[in-house]
Amino acid sequence: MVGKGIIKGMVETARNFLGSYVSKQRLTTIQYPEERAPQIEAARNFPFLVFDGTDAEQGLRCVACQICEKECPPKCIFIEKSKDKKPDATGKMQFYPATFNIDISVCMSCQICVEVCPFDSIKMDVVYDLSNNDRFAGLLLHKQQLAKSNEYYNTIHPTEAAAVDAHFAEERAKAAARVKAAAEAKLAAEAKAATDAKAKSETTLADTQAQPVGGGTR
Amino acid sequence: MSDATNLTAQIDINTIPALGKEQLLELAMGPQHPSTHGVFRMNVVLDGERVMKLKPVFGYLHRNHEKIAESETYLGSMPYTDRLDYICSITNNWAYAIAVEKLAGIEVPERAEYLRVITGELTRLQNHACLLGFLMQDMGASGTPLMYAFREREKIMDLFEGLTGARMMCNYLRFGGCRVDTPAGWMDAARKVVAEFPRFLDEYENLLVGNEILMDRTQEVGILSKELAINAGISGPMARASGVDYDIRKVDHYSIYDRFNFRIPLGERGDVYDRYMIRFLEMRESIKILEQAMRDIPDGPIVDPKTKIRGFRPKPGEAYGRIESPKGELGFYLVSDGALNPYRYRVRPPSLINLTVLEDLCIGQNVADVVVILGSIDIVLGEVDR
Amino acid sequence: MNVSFILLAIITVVGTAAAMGMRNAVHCVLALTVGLAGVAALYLQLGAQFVGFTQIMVYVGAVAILAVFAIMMTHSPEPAKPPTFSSFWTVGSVVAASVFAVLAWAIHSSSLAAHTLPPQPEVTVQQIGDALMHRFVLPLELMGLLLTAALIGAVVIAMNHREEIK
Amino acid sequence: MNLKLDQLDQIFVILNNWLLGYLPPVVRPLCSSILAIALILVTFALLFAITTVLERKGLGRIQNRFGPNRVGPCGFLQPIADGIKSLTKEDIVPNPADHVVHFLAPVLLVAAAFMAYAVLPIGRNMILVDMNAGVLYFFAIGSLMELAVFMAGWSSRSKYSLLGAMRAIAQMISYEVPLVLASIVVIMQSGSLSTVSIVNMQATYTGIWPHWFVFTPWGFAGFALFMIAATAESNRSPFDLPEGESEIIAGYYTEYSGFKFALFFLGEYIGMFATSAMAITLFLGGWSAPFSFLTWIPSYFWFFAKLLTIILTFIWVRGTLPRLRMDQLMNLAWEFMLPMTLLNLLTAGVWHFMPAGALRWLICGAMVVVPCILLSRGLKQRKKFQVRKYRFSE
Amino acid sequence: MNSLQNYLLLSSLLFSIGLAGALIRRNAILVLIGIELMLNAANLNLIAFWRFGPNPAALTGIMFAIFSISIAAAEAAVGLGIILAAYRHSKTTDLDRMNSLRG
Repeated sequence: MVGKGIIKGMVETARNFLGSYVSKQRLTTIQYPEERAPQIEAARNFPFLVFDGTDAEQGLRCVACQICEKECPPKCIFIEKSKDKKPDATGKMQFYPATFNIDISVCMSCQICVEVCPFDSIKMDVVYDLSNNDRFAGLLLHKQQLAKSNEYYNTIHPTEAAAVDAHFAEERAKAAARVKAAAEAKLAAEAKAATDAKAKSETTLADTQAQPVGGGTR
Repeated sequence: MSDATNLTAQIDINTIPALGKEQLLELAMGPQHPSTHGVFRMNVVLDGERVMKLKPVFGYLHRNHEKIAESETYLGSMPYTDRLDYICSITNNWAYAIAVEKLAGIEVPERAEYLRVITGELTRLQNHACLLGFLMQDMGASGTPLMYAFREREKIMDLFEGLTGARMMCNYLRFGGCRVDTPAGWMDAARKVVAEFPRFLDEYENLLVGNEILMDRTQEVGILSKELAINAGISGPMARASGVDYDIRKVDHYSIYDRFNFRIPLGERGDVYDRYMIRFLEMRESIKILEQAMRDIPDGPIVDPKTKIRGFRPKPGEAYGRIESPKGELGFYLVSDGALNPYRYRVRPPSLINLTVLEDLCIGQNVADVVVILGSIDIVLGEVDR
Repeated sequence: MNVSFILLAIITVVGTAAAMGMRNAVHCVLALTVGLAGVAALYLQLGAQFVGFTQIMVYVGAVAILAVFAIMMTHSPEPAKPPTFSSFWTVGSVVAASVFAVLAWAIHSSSLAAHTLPPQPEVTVQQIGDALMHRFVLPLELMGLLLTAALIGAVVIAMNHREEIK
Repeated sequence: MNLKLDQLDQIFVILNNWLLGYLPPVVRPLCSSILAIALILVTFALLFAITTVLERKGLGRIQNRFGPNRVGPCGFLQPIADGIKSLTKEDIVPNPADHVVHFLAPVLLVAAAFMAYAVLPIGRNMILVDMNAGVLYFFAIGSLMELAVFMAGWSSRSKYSLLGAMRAIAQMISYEVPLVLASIVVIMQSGSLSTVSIVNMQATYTGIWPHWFVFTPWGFAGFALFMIAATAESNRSPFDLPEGESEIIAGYYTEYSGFKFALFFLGEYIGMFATSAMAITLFLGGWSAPFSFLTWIPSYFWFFAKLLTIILTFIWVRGTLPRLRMDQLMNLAWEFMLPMTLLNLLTAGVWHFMPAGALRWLICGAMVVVPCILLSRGLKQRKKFQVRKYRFSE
Repeated sequence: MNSLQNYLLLSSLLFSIGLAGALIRRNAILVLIGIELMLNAANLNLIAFWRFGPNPAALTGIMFAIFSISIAAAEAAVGLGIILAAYRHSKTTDLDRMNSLRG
């Protein structure tokens, strides 16, 4: 009988129509500005720079090694290394990015910069409502816009951030232990060679030994 | 295909064997046309509503993919492959990863293979569901089947987002494995989605499979003969709808497909209806594979620890890696000269090669059939134009 | 003379004159529909409702569309525009004008034509149907035959002979 | 109580008479018509607005989404926003287009669509003109719409418009035949072309059941055929080929924009309402209540309730079915609809001359059902379409 | 008041316009339309005579008009069919160029 298939289809649409009033399964729309889809932890969008502590300028983990700039497939990252050094979160002297721009109109959110970063300083953000009137300047993010705190990182990617923090804590403990050891050694040396005239040169040596600790989070 | 002079759109009307030539109407369908699946143009010569000649014009979405890949690192090309067939990014990754793994001789750990199969088959599900929706949309079903398909695709895309971080551009596979392991609870969520998927298929079947209008529109329309399918190098569901028993999962035994029990549906007539139904049946087979894979997946590492992220230089040589992508045989041909970037990089896009028979399928058909036939070929312009 | 008659007469005459005088054939047909609709309105004014609606249905719905279709199908693609009027258009105009002159003179001189409007007769569709089925049943049957013959004839004449030529 | 309800039923008539009482008798007929025309224009334009929202919301719900729900309460002010949008949009006329005809086409379409309402009885004593040849008038006006469609398609000078217009005219002419033939059964039975007397004939009751023509074998078949033809006449899915957006963009109004486009939209919907209202008048008893104990509800309420039901069915069908192809559409008209309507004429004749009883029902029912099944089976077999079985390779 | 004379004058004017069109137009379709116009003029005459005639209840004029309209429709269908056939043969609808009798 012609029409059976048509009637079956009509019944199916009627079921969906009625179902949309009773079941969330059949009414999947999310009313965007008021309602938002639940944040999925692994979600990624555009990169941002993590800083520790409260001061974005001071705590920035990035040391301007420029690996991400080199590895970025669409070449959307632009970094200018600073001339001077400044102490990072652990107090070590490091280069820092004088300029760090990401053109998110070019970025394709591939996450390769995150994978290659040896300092855990660039991570993927989840902000997606980035519409802008100016498609050139408005979508070129500068260091100030990119820098976001470690706490923020912890809220958007808790698992991943916890692992990074644990890793950092371990590294810092190691560094602290090494510094302590060095200081003890220094103290011992000072005590031992209090009368020694070459004490000054010893101290310099201890400093240089402690040098790799800051960059040793690899 | 790379013949750039081919892009001139004019059709020589004298090549058409018909009387009353002054009554022919040349119609440019596209590039701004609602149902050309992207920016695609068909110059159609019509006699009344009958198609006398058809000339596909493409390249509007050309992005120089292959040349860019030749100046990019091996890993750097991975996210670009996402953008080939943007509906099934993971299978694109997979074909490229297989090519590079062949080139560099990298082994893939067991768990990673399982993850690849799971994500790959999920991709097949979403591709086929979307295709059927789009096909119905082309037939004018005012979006209902398409919205149902998108509703299901949404669930799969949520899974992808949970695993890889992105919904469409997953960039998930790495040479020698996968990028990340499944987060806690992901596998259960995936099992739930797969378990619910047959319900959607039943709904679809009710809605359309027995529908007389659909059968009337698709049966005996756009018939692709078995001989032409083989000669034109057609692959994937389109070839199988014409009765060509050719599925690379069975032919190449790549990855771990040997371990799963699944069948390949084959069509007889090779018309639009067969192409539509083959995809429908393939979804049911994919669900079988997914169920088996999710049952058997072992623990273990997900990536070969020897592979380097930076400074990856395969030894000089060449390799061709191919898989059965949802659209057909997707292959990547790579030549390495030992540098950081491939010396030659070439994609065998199934969409493009399946598209080559478009004119043969359309001639003599109605103009309304052209969009249906085009829809049944299942093209994604990102892959056609590259 | 009342206003509605003058108005309808003007519409009719302008429409038909445009139909015969315009350059573009499709415009001609569109103008013709205006003229014929005017005639239909005149029928209504005269109390012949059924004929008036039949006129609209047949002429606007069928003949005009048919003519338009024929124009589309015989539309030649070459841009060369042939002259609209025949080479002996002066002769034709003179003939038409003289016909009108003779007719007008005849009407004017006829005593019969001076009749004024009698009271509106009540014509229902039922009456028309009765008349068709009783007094005019033979013409009706003949008309049916004619229409059938015309249908078949038109189909046969206009049929595409492409298959034969092949 | 009863008197009051009667007054409610006739409230518009009473209001009209009361208002006209203040005017000199010479202008009364004119003013009465103007008042009624204004009321029809407003009511059906409003119904159009509501229908667009209902359609979008209904389709949305069928497709598991909300549909418009932002403008106004539940999105019901959406048509106002749409209207403002289309009014403020640039009115683009293609340069080679025939400007005058291009302008006149939507005007003619909307005018013709509204003219059809003159003979549709919206309620008891609520009709603009009780014409003797009302049904004929309706179909005569319907043929004006074909001309408007042709004007739109031809004057745009676009290939898509022309293809769409050709499709539309071919479709409308083909389906006018079954449309008229399907309604002739009612005219045969009621012996009148006047819509008022057709409705009056159906507005009587046996027990609680009304004498609607749809409750007879020929009436039901006629109604079904009429509705199929009406769907095609008003270019609704699954017969929306003239504007099949996946094939020929928007058909004959491809080159229209702004308010003219909105006018086409309006004309199309108004035409659809008119044909639906005609179906109601002919088969569903017009403004009469479905049960005798419900006659206290005002007649116009029933009219609009029936109209809305038909509109909702249209929406439902649109949400489900893909569209046919041109040749299939024509085949349906000439190979299925036409023989069925002719057979239905015969059935109505048999019904008329047979004595009332179960036998009449049986014979007339068989006369409708059996050919329908045979015809559809024959067509199906000739086309050889079926649900197929597939083989698998391991 | 309206008199029969006015209607007759109008219909003769219509007839003349149709005649002029049929005589001077080159497009065969428009010639056919001219003929239709002449038929319409006759119809108008019929209706007018019926209305002004002594016995309107006999409906003779209306009947004649109805039959005349049917004939006109049949004529238009066949005429346009012939024009299409002729066009297919000679590739023109220009009557001045359709001047050979050879098939």
